[in-house]
Amino acid sequence: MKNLRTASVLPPVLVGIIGLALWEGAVTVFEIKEFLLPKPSSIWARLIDEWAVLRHATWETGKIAISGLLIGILLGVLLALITNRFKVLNDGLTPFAIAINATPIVALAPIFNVWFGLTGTFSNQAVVIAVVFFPVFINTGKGLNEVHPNEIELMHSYASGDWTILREVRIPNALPFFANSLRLAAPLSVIAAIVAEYFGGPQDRIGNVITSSAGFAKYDVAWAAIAMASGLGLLLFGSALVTERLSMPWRISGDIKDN
Amino acid sequence: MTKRKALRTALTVLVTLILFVLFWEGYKWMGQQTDDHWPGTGFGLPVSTDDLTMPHSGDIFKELTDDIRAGRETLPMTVYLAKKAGFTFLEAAIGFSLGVIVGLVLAIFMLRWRFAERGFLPWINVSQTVPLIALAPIVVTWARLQGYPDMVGISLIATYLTFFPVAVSGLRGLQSPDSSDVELMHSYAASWSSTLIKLRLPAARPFLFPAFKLAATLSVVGSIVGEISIGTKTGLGRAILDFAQRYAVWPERLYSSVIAASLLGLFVFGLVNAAEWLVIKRGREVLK
Amino acid sequence: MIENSENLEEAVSIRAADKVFNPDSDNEVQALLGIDLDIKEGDFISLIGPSGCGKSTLLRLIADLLVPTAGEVKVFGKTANQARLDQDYGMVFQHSGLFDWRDVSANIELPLELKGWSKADRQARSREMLELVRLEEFKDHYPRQLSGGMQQRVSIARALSFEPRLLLMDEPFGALDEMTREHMQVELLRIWRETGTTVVFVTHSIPEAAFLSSKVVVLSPRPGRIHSEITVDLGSRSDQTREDPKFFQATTEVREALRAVEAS
Amino acid sequence: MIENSENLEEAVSIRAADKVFNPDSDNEVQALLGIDLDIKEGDFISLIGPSGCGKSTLLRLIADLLVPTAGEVKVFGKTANQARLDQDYGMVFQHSGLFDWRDVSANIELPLELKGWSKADRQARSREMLELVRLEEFKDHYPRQLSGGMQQRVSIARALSFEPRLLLMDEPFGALDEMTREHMQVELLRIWRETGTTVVFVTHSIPEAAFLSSKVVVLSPRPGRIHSEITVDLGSRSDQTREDPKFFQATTEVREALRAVEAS
Amino acid sequence: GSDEAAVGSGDCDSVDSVSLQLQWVTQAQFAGYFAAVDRGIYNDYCLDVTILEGGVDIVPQQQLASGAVDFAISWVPKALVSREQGADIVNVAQVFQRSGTLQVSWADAGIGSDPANLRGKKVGNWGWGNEFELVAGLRDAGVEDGSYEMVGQSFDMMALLNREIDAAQAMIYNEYAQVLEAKNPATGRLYEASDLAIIDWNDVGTAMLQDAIWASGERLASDPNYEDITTRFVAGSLEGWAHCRDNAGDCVDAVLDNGSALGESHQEWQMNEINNLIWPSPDGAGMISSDAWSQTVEVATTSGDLQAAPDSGAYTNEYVEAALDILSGKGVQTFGSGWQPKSVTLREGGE
Ligand SMILES: Nc1ncnc2c1ncn2[C@@H]1O[C@H](COP(=O)(O)OP(=O)(O)OP(=O)(O)O)[C@@H](O)[C@H]1O
Ligand SMILES: Nc1ncnc2c1ncn2[C@@H]1O[C@H](COP(=O)(O)OP(=O)(O)OP(=O)(O)O)[C@@H](O)[C@H]1O
Ligand SMILES: [Mg+2]
Ligand SMILES: [Mg+2]
Repeated sequence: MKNLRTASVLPPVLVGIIGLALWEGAVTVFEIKEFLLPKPSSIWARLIDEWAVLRHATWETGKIAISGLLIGILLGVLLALITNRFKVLNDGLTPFAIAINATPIVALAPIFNVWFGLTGTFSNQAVVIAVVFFPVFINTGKGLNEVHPNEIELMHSYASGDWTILREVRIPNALPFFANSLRLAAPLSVIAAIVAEYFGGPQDRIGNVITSSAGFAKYDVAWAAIAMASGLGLLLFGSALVTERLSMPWRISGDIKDN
Repeated sequence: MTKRKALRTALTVLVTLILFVLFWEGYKWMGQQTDDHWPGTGFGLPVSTDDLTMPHSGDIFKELTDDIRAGRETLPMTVYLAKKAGFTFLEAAIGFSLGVIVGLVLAIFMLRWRFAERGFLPWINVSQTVPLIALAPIVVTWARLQGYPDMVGISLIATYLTFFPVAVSGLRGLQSPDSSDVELMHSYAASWSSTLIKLRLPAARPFLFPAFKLAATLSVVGSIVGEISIGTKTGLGRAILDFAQRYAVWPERLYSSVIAASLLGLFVFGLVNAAEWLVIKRGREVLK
Repeated sequence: MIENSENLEEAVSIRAADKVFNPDSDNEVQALLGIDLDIKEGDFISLIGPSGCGKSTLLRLIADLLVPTAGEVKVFGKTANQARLDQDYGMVFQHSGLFDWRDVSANIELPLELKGWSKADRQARSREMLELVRLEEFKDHYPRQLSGGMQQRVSIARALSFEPRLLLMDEPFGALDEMTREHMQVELLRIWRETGTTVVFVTHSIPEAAFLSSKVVVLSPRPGRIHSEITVDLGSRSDQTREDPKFFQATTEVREALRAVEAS
Repeated sequence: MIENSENLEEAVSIRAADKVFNPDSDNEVQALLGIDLDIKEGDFISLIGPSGCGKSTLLRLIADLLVPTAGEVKVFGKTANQARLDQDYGMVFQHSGLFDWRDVSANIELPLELKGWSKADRQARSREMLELVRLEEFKDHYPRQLSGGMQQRVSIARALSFEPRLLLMDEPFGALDEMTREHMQVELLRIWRETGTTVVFVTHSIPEAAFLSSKVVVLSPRPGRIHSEITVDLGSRSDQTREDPKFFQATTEVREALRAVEAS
Repeated sequence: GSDEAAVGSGDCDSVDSVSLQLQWVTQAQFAGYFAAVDRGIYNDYCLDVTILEGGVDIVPQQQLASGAVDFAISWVPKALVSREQGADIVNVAQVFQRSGTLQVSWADAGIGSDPANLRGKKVGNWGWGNEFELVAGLRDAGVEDGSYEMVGQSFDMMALLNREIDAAQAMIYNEYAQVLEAKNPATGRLYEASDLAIIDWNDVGTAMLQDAIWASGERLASDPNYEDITTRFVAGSLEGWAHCRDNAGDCVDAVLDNGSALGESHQEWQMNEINNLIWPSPDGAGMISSDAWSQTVEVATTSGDLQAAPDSGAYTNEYVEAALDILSGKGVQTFGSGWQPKSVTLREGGE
């Protein structure tokens, strides 16, 4: 077990270190200007210098990303449940879900700012929700729908109704699909929150740090902020993985193929 | 049978659309009556219903037929948006093709070396949390120094978004064949590359096509974002940016350009669907 | 309640049952035609026949998972629907159909939970059942951690847990290897003897049908009809029975009936 | 090239072969121990034994899909590796292992394609093979459009397409229903007689082993060893043979060997 | 190149290709350059100019410093911060002599034209370095940090129209006009200038220099040919601006022809206001006044946005002077002393 953990942590760390070293080396050797692509070492230095600002900004953005993520998940699951119950809705709504997904954040953010106001947090949360909702809705819907007919028949043989079947079969069956959508949605929520911040609102957030430093070509600060955002994204991704493991004990203990 | 199903789907979509418009107008009407409060209460509505915040759906559709000056000529909005969408589609197509290639190459690379899989997969995830604002200048500078038009830079941004689902799902697909299938190829003394071509790639198709669908819509999103980020003379992104700036004076235009972007997304989604049918399903229906 | 005039010894009684799938469409299938079948309480009936002849369909009619297009199906003198609502039968499918997300005892307790049994009662019963199928130590395992044979035994335990008077089994041993299968057959006979239930058993295997049943029903396909019924009497069976010439003769008889079906 | 001193009539010869999986780790498995086995050209050998006793492992050693931990495996006097590179054998897996995206003839042509045959040659051969397994009309169908038995026949055609001198089959009929299975057994014997290849056949089914083989090798598990070899002589077999007391006697003999294995 | 006598005459031995990076999309703010291309003015200077529009994430001075373009238009303070980051760029012509940034509020909000009244208010701004003048103005007015709330604005003016913020940042030539093109739901007619109050940083004294032409310092130092091109480019551009001063309608057409989505009356307004930022140019168009320069540097260093005052290489009048010589030789009026703004009527939607 311990072995396994080092085996899964070591390679990415190693690749990360090699990647950063190559980056540092390339910037040095090819004399790439720091105002275009700063060295990891300068980014690190800025990260230390600006820690207080960055930490605060990350926290503010994090709150929006996480709350938006949670609401988006809730909404996605709810809609998946509803469309599963009323199949007609599924045909009607899926194209709209695709259409919303094909609409870039940059188009949604100004509209949401008008709808929900610039000064509160909801317009930015709404952007996160719109982005997160799609993968959750599609995947969970698939999981609720693609149940083995045998399992349904078994429940019928117990004279169970639709609700019991939903609780006993469809929901557990959808869990792995749902978990997969979380993996996608978690990093998406961070990027969505950041991009939404480009379009206004309170200015003590990570997106503003990025834009205001990029506006002067202070890319070392911008990248330090991006590193924080990536960290936040990884954290949420990690939480998604942990939730997945905790909520589905039968998966890890049973899957011999996984090892 | 399938024809009937297609008809039914089209009908439900139409009905949903009508219901949505009715909801929009109904909500607007209610807000106008109650000065943006829930009827009979002091609670404000979440979205105010004035013509600036929520233009009439009819005005939005009417906007599509109205004329707009585009450079030296004046065109109906639909034609104007269609032209822009055509340009964006071109960028998206290049971005999509490159993204598919990059994604597949990465997937194959991770398939070949287990260490690469473990080492790179988390970073591929991290890559998607890096905002374009940090990448766009690098991409544009690089493209310009090579003497390429900015369209190349925009397509590269689209590539950056599209390679991700292809790499992740592609890897899963390439790993999907049963070990007995791999053993079969081994028993024929087939090389690693012929196993890849004759077994793994075809077996990966059911995983790849859903990824392609996602990648296709992402390539549109990426092109639009790239246009806004880098700046082009044309493209839907440019239209959205122009109209977003002028929301206060002409909100219908932003809505109509957003509708155009959504339709383009649906269109490329449909294209991949059709390709999937041609490549995987045609002639292979299980006869019951 | 209206007293039923039929003989109460009849566990299942099917009269002139037809089943048509997708009627009046391009892919209409006449799955069963004019089925008449009586099964007495305590019988062990096997249904055998070529693939697609309607064995599973017939089982599903009895289980009220399908409704006959014509004719009637009675179970313990009631309509099949009433019997399903009363949970008069337990069903075992070809693939064990266990829920991955429930451990072994939770799987066995599922029907009891749905019937609203108390937790203590459920646990007591599942322990009993695990003993019956000899899987006491595996109660906390998840299905994926068990071999195919063990899963099938859990599935049988689940079907038996609420002591149904009728057990419907659709190729329950199809996925097992021959040795495990023969072992399970002996187990099933033991359970059948001990609990006294009626069993309707679908199989593809001639020796299995011959070894287990008091009566083998041979179906012919397209549309599914009952071709013949073969009564078997091997007395109390054990592994030795398989080397008994009487068993050999029974298999030969079933094989010949099947060959006649295939030829027709 | 060094001339090999072994008897060239030996199709497969295994000497003191061991196979350990995951050596020196927590989940080390001694799959095979001290296997000695000689198979003559033209033989039809069945491997039978309880699940997990190492039948598939032994077959994979012959196929050079696994390398023995100790001992040696020779195929037609060469190393197993050389034999694999020379494509001396064809292999059929339990699940037909056909590629969904290739139609029937493209599946059969796969090994020929890999060997670089011309298109015309491949087509000619696949037509021949389809005739052999009696599926001429289905050449343009995709695997999912075929029944399990038909798929298995395609898989056999594929294995035979390049005329290997040795056919390795791992439970090829495991997924079929009994009637189809018996039919396929007769077909396989016909092909075997017509082509004169050597066959090594893994099965779980006692009657199948007895019906097909000139010799049944019984393996015992944990670690896998050869428990006994039973020579069968049923002469030229047909469907009638299954009702022959000599066949019944052979199955009894195999069953007793297996029971002894399970008891130990 | 071309020999001295022929500069600006269109008599070319060869033509140099040059690229110019704008800070934003096509609009009258850049009319001089578009007119110079479309009306063949650059051709007279033996230049083939490609104009690259700006995007949300494009920083013109960075594109210039990395060598992707030959010249860039950028605001002085932003460019100076980039210069501090190592971008070797030089201001070679200060096209806009005045700042066009306003802080706009509703007349009835009582903010008027005094930044001190922003205390306790929600103050909109765009970020991206567009907020320097505002922050300095507030500081000078004694409004301390934290006693007002800074709120980021979208591109549009909706936050002001919805009264979500009390004062919005606006360029006099663009966003300010947008408000005047919108319909007042209360009256059903367009908003009027009297509905609004403005703080003009030129009056407050924290105005900073805006649109200037920047060139690569490294190339100016090492490449005589680039120096020559710079002179010709500055001359051509200034001639373009002089053309727009005298032919505003023609320049609006040029901008619209280049695909601006802004309406005609909006562009007319913008052209007029832009001219007003350029003309009159007391020292001659493009000349960098050391007073205005010092004020810009001082405001930026006091706020801490700039660590230190830039070295003297940050700007030079050398090329403007040469260009002005050429222009006066051609008889182009480069002081605009007679300039009078017109009054432009905005129509609904800016059409
Ligand atoms: N839900 C259904 N819809 C349409 N046709 C069906 C359906 N279920 C079964 N059939 C058809 O009814 C016939 C009988 O099917 P059934 O499953 O009862 O056969 P079976 O004897 O159980 O076969 P097998 O041995 O392969 O399980 C077949 O032709 C089958 O294709
Ligand atoms: N790749 C492997 N890694 C580790 N252990 C293995 C591997 N392959 C097989 N084994 C183990 O080796 C033993 C023999 O396996 P093998 O598959 O040869 O058995 P078998 O006789 O074919 O069984 P079955 O009848 O179930 O197919 C088993 O205990 C199995 O768990
Ligand atoms: Mg069946
Ligand atoms: Mg095996």
